[in-house]
Formats: sequence, C-alpha cells, structure tokens
Amino acid sequence: MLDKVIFFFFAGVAILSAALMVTRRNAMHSAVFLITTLLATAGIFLQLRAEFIFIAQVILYVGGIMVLFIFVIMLVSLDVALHQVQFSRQKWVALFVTLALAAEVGVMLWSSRQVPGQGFLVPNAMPAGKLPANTEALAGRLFDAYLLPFEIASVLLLVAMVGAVVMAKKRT
Amino acid sequence: MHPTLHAVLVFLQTWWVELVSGVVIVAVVPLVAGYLVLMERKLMADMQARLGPMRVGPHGLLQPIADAVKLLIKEDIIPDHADKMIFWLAPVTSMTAALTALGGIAFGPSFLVARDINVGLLFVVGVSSMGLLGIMLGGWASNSHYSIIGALRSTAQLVSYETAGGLALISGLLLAGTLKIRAIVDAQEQYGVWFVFLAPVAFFIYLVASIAETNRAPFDLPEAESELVAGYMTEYSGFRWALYFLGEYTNMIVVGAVAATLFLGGWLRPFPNVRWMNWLDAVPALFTAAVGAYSVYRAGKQPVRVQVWFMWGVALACFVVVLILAAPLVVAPLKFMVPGLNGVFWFLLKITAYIYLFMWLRFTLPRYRFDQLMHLGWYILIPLAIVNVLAVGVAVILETAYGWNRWLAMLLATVITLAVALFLLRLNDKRAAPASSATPPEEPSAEDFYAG
Amino acid sequence: MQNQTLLGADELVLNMGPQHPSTHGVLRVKLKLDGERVRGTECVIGYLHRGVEKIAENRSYQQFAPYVDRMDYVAAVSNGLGYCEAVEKLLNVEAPPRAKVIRTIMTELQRIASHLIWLGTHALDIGALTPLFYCFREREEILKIFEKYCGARLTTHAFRIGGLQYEAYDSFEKDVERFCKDFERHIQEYVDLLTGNSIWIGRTRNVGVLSVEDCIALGASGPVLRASGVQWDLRKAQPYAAYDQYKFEIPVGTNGDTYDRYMVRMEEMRQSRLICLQAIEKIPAGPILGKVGKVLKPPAGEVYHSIEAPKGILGYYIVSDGTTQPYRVRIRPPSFINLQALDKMARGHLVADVVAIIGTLDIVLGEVDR
Amino acid sequence: MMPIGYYLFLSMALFLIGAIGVITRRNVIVVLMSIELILNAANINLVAFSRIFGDVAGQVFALFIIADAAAEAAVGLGIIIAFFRNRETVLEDEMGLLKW
Repeated sequence: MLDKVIFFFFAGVAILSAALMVTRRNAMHSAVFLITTLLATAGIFLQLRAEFIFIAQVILYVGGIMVLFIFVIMLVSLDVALHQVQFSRQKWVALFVTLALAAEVGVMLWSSRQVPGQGFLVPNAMPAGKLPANTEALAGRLFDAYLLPFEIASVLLLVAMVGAVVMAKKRT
Repeated sequence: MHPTLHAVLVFLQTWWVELVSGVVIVAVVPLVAGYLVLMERKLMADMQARLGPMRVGPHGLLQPIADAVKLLIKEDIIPDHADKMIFWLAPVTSMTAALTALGGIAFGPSFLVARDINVGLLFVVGVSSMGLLGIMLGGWASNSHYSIIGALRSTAQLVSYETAGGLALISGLLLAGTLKIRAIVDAQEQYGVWFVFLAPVAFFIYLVASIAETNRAPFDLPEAESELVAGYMTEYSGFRWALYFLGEYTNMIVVGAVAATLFLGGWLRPFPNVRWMNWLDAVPALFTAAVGAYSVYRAGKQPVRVQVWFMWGVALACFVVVLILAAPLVVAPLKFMVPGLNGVFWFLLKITAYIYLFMWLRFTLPRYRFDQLMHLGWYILIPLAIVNVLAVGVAVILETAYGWNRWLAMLLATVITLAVALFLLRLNDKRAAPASSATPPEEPSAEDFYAG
Repeated sequence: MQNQTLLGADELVLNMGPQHPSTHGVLRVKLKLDGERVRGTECVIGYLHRGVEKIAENRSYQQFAPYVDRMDYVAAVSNGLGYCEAVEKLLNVEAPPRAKVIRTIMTELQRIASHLIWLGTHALDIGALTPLFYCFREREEILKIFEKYCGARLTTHAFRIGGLQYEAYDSFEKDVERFCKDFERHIQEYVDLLTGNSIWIGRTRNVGVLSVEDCIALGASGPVLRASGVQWDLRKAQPYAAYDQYKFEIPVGTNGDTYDRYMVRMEEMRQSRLICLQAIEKIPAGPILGKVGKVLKPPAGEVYHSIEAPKGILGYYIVSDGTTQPYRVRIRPPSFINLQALDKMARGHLVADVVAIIGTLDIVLGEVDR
Repeated sequence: MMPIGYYLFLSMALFLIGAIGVITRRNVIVVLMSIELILNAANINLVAFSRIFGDVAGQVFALFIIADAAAEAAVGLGIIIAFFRNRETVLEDEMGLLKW
C-alpha cells in the first residue's frame, strides 16, 4: 500500500515536471523542472531499494550535472531567447516519432502479456527484507565482475573532462 | 475497520519515529540556529572587546526570538524583473536541503533522527550539497549583478571544495569500512581511537573544506560584504532572507555533525574503552550542573525582575537536565540509559566545539581573494586529498593484509601525505606570482567608457 | 545592460556604490569588468559636495574655520591647523611657541586617530572583522582627550587663528602620556593580527602597485607617495608648527603596493606616538594666542600654505582683497588627488582588489567632494 | 515491489517526453537536458529489472549510465559555451555551419 502511494506520487511528479520541462520557454525553468524530475526518479530508486543509485542520482545528477547546466544557463542566458520561437518546425516529425515509439513499447507490453508464464505484471521479486546490503553488493559487483568497464568509465570521464576544458577554454 | 484508516494506522505505527523526528527537526532547528547566531555574536563581541546584544532578555538571551519576529513582519520585497517562481523557490530549496540532510544524522546511539539507511553519510553529504542549487537559483533569479556574481563564485567555490571535502571523507570511510552512521561510530569504538588521530590530514582537509562549503570566513567570498554587498542574498529581505540564513547555520550543524561522526568519535566519550576513565561519564551531569549554578549566581545580579526570573528559569531547566543525566548513573536499573544520554551530550559538545572553531576563525582571519581561494582548493587541497586517500588505502591494506601495526601504518600514511603537502607548498611558492597582478595593466582603451 | 553576459562577449559594467559597504561613504565607482577582472574604473564623485570653497567667500576668516573641519571629518584637527596657519601667514603673525607645541601634539594624535580609522576599515574591507573594534577602542581614548580639551570629539575646531583658544587642561600631559604608553602595546596587537598573516599578505602584496613616476605624475602625496619610496614629508621638508624641534623618522616603502602602504602607516603611527612623547616632555610656558585683532583684515595678497595631513599634503590657497572675507579659497585635498590613482592601480586586478585599493588610498569623501 | 509494468510505463513516458524535447526544442541546452531525461528513463528500467531479478548488475549499469551522462553533459556544455562565445546563440537551427 505504502509502496503504491510512494510510487504513484513520485511517478506523477516525475511525469508532470518532465512535461513542464519540455514546454517551458525559459531554460532556467526547464532546468528546475528537470531537477524535480530527477529527484522524483531518485525517489523511485529508493522505492526500489536501490539506495546507492538513489544517492548517486542525487549527488551526481542533481548536485553535479544540473549544477553544471544551471551554471551554463547563467553564463549564456540571453533574454532575447525568451521572445524567439521556442520550438523548431518539426512538430509533425516529433509527433510521428513519438507515436511510433509509443506504439512499439505498447505492442511490447501488450504482447508480453499474451505469453503465458511470463506475466511480468505480477510481482515476483525478492521481498525487501531479504535483499543484501545494497552498497556492499553493488561494490562487490562493480569491483569484481565489472572492473574493466569501471576503468573504462573512468577513462571516459577523464577524456570528457579534458574535452570540456579544451572546448570551453578561451582562445587567446 | 475501514481499509484506508487501517493503512494509515499501520503507516503511523511503522513510521512514527521518523515522523516525530521530522517535526522535531523542523520545529527545533530554527531555534537552535537562532541561538547559534546569538552565540556567534556574543563570542565575536567578547573577542572584540565589547558586549554584544544585551537588551533583549538577560545578556540578550531572547535576541534570536526578537530577530525572528522582526524578520517575519518585515516587508517582503521582490525586485522588478526578478523571476518570481525561482525567487520564491530558491531559499526554500536551500533550507530544505539543509534540514533534510540533518535527517540522516544520529545524535546518539539511541537518538537516530531518521532510519540508519545504507548510504548514511553519503546521504547527509549529498543532500546538503543540494543547497547549492538554492544559492545559484537565488542569485540568478534576483536579476542583479551582485547576486549573479555571488552565485557564480559560490558555485565555483562549493564545487571545488566539495570535491576536496568528499575525498577527505573517503579517507575516513576507508578506515570505517562502511557508510552507515552507527557502524562508523562503532568502528571507532572498536579501534578504541577517534579517526582524527589515525587520519589527521583528512580531518584537516575536511575542516577547511567544510568552512568553505558553509561559506564562512575566511572563505565567505560569495557573500563578502565589502565586495558584493551580500552576494546571492543581496536582493533578499525578510523571511526569505531568514530562510537562507537558517539554511546556512543548519549547514554548519550538518558539517559539524559529519565531522564529529566520522573523525571525532560521534557520541563516544573521550577514551571510550579505558576503564579507569569511567569517571568521564559523570562529566555531562556535572557540566550542566555548573551551568545551572552559574545561572543562579547571575540571577542575583540581574537588574530587572523579569530577567531574574528568566535566569532562574534557565537554572531550573539545567537542573532538570542534570536530574535526567544523573539518574541513570545513580539508579542501577536505569544504567542502560547512560550511553544514550551521555552520547547526546558528547555529540552536541563536539558539534559545538567544531562550530566554535568556525567562529573563532571568522573573527581572526581576513578574507581570501577569489583566485587565491581557487588556487588553494585546486592546487593544494584536492591533490593533497587524493594523495591522502591513496596513502590511507595503502595503510589499510598494509594493516589488514600484511599485519602491520595499525599506528605504524597510519603514521606512514600521514607522513607521506605531509611530505606531499610540503612539496605542493614549495611548488606553489615557486610560481607564487599572484594571479591577480599577472596580467599587466592594459593601456587605457576605454574612451567610450569614460564618455558616460 | 540586459543583454550583457558574463562570458566576456561584452564587458560588464558594475556600479560599485554610492550605496556600497566598502566605498567609504558615497563614492561611486563604475567598474568595467571582464569576468571578475577590472578593465577600467571611473570614479563618480560629488555626492557629498557642499561647496566649501564657495562658502568661504561669504564668511569672515574666523567664521570659515569650522567649515574646514567638515572636509576630512576623521582628521578635523589637521584641517584646522592647515587653515589657521595659512591665515596666519596671510596676516603675517605667528602663533606663540606654547600654542605651536600643543598644536603639534593635537595634530599628531589626530594623525594616529585617522590612521586607526583607516586601519580598521581597510582590514574590514579585506575581511578581518576584529581590528576595527580594537582601532576604535584606541581612537576613543584620543577622542576623549579632544573632548576634554575643546569639548568636541569629531569636528573639533580646536585651534584659532593666531594660536589657541583654550589652554591645555590640567592633566593634558598625563592623558597623552598614558595614551602613548598603552598605544605601544595596542599597536602590537594589530601587528599580531595582520602583519604576518599569510592571507593578509596575499591580499595586499603586489596589489595596487604604484611606481614613483606614477605617484609623481598623479600628484599623490602622503603615505601613498612614501610607500612608493619617496621620502617626502612636509613635516621635515618645510617644517611648520613645532615639528623642527622633534626627532622622528619618515618611513618609506619599496614596492609601492598595498602592503607597503600598510607598513608605512603603521610606522607613522609609531612615529607620531614618539613625537607626542617628546612634545609633552617640555611644553613651553607662555601665552597661547598671538596678537591678532577681533576683526581680521589681512592685507590684499595671496598665500599658499600646505601641511602634511594624515592623508597627504593638504594645501590652502587663500586670496585676500583686503576685506574681512577671503576673495577666494582653494583647497588642495589629499584624498581627492590620491583617488585619481585608483584607475592606475586597479587595472588588471580583481573586484576584491578594488575594495582593498580603495581602502589603502585612505580617502574621505567629505574631503574629496568638499 | 510494484509490478514491473508500472516502472516500464513510467520509463516509457519519461523517454517519450525526452524524445519530444530533443526533436522539437530549439534551445540546445534544453535539448541536452532532454537527453539527460532519456538516459534517466533508461536507468529506471535497469534498476527496476535489477530489483525484480535480485541482481545488482542492473544497478552497476545504471551507475555507468550516470557517469556517461556526466561526461556527455560536460562535453556538450563545453561545446555550447565555445559556440556561444563565437556566435552568441544557443539555438539549434542557427548552429548549422560546420565552421566559424
């Protein structure tokens, strides 16, 4: 019951603010609504008993990436942008793509329901109490089976950092 | 029973501790923050050869309440062209983040505010870092140059020093081997030593970084009064301003609590495992009794009857607390309460000492310049913190895998880190040409500028 | 203004003041910024303009004396000394020796008080909160002496043309001596707080460097000039009052940066203290007011007299047409001229340094605007 | 634990909203933000399945995605800043030139 309330609360907030994010004219407002969406998603993670992903989402997404976004918006905020057309003329393309994607997922959902025995609308997960301690389990997996991807990810971040610095540096 | 009602009751039954502590945080912390301000003003006055607030209540003891009332009834000004929604949202964000972070902190072995979640310490640090959003948004929404420069400075400063502070925390966490608040303190009890002695460099880095994170002097550039008026808070007044202020002081409590938990042994008393130091258990009661006695002594010297009564009230409160603290020591069946009650006392004492250090530094030191601040953060603290993480990691491995003496291993780690620190300082001295004067003053190219 | 960004595509113009915590009154500085780096400054002054020089033309010589106190209101005694001596020069009279010595003591106390205000506010600008209160504690002692002497603390109008109006009160020497004794200890407190502090050094070293050539070209004087290395002090160069009787050093700096100016002023306070101590040892007896009539009617002519005020050279140029009122009075205020160095000093620095530089110039807007 | 379909539906909704944003918005910063939203939608799926199967591997990949999002944001915003400095615009369709 509580699970349900929490899920629907966070899911509602996430979808609502995601919609607002895409439609707001002001980039700063979009950023604020994206932050709300991300926090709501973090709530979903917590409801899924994934504490580490929850806090990683809060620290990295909200405390890191979104701060970067807001920083850039503050730097480049042009009031002119507020009075320009905010949508490009691809409305029909967008509608088509979205509908196609929605149809795909819908078909997937619907067809998987048909398969007997699969029935993934039925909860069959481990009860929350029996889950191993999340951080420890995650760390064990990350530094054991996925050590190489982990290192690759760190190299990726390094490359991204260097790239960002090179890009944003003032050419004098 | 109606199913919904039943669900609500079940909910209350499972979550009442969290709900109550949430209410307590929201209700009590603003008061505590107000009295922190009073404490700061009194200490500042003492160090500056003056008296500080004296008018409201005996020795200004009611000043925070008067201030709060004043702020509440002040006109709420929103500047023209300010983004109203974000202007409204920003201070709330700042304060909410700070208060929520407080939810992850345990004030004693049996006074955990919220659940002891799996990512405890990370939760506190992560959520409190969200206060930065409030600062940025507020600075942007105010539509003022001072605000936006303050917000930009604040962002740059907080991002850099959070990195250093986070790395310093990792050094401590390597020793604890867990993120859970209670397990961290238990680990220190097991080791029989506070982590500050095992990893002093990490503590020092965290100290400096936490001063910067809370925007306190000498790192208070985002709100440097003499340069940016009040930084991101310039356009705020009244209650919104109070929310920012509240967030800032709550943040001080949060970083103090994190430092106390990870480095200063949490709610453990000094020498937690030494039997003959058990008399330290009586210190909380005696200390409170001394405060009460002093209040009685001062009560006779108050000029106004209301103030006399007030001092008596303070004394009475102290004595009640003494009774609560002393009862478990004397009455055998209540013995189990000793660690809990004393734990809270020690924990609060440690936080207070940490905050006192903040204040002391504020009254003593001039302010860094922005480039010097960034230089200190990126060229000294962050490399040092990285080296410290490596050194502590190696020391832990030496201890666990190779059976070294713990102290020897930690000493080695500290020495390595300090050597690197010396090297870094040397390196920085060499190219110490202050960045500020690095660019030669350009030729006057500003005729149009002088035109108007 | 709306479309400016912080990315350096345009330069940002930031108005500092006139309502700003660190512009020492109502100075308004327009800063042209690239990020936080200053590309140019423009001082907008005049918010405190009262037309002091014009007022002089409608007042008799004695009546104008209190007005000069209101120019550099933190060093009123020095202003008064300059004016009184200028008029005395015009009248061709001289103050009696006793008056001269008491004037010297008062002026040196005022120099200490003025430097104390500078130190407190300068340190506050750089973020050190505490020195301000220590400085005001000591300044209070000086103001108490002033109050006992002439009844006023700030705008004292302590001297009269031709000498003094008031005799030194009974315990004057004792008060000054006690102050000087305590002050030695107190000045050590400031030194402990600031001189060796690495943040303070970082904030002041190489900030706002002014070369000797620049100083002379801009006409800077006082500690600003001396910190650049020019040993020019009117108390030695063209002795007035009783300065020729005392031994004192003129501190000079080498780099001409903010730290040197700080050191120079600190040393000047010590030297002023020594002058006071020497002077109270032997205050000659005698009259305190020279022979001047009730109505001053100086002969037609003009005179320029300048003294070393705490902030620099304070000059009075008075033209008399033989009537009881000056025909024209022109005042050379040290703050106004030193302020012209701001642009030179601030270029290439950061906003925070501008604050430090305004502080180190030690300007008083009452004097800049007159 | 809720039935997995709810999570999939939430994820799909966020993904579609993000896709709409990417396709229709002109402001590049908002486009980047929409991409973050899409990545986040993927994360919900990963974590939900990880919970269903009781295997933290899904969360490991969610972490990788967050790292990837950080890298992408850093580089993307770096490009935007560089572009803005030269062209003073953050609008997508004005960025058509391959050189400046």
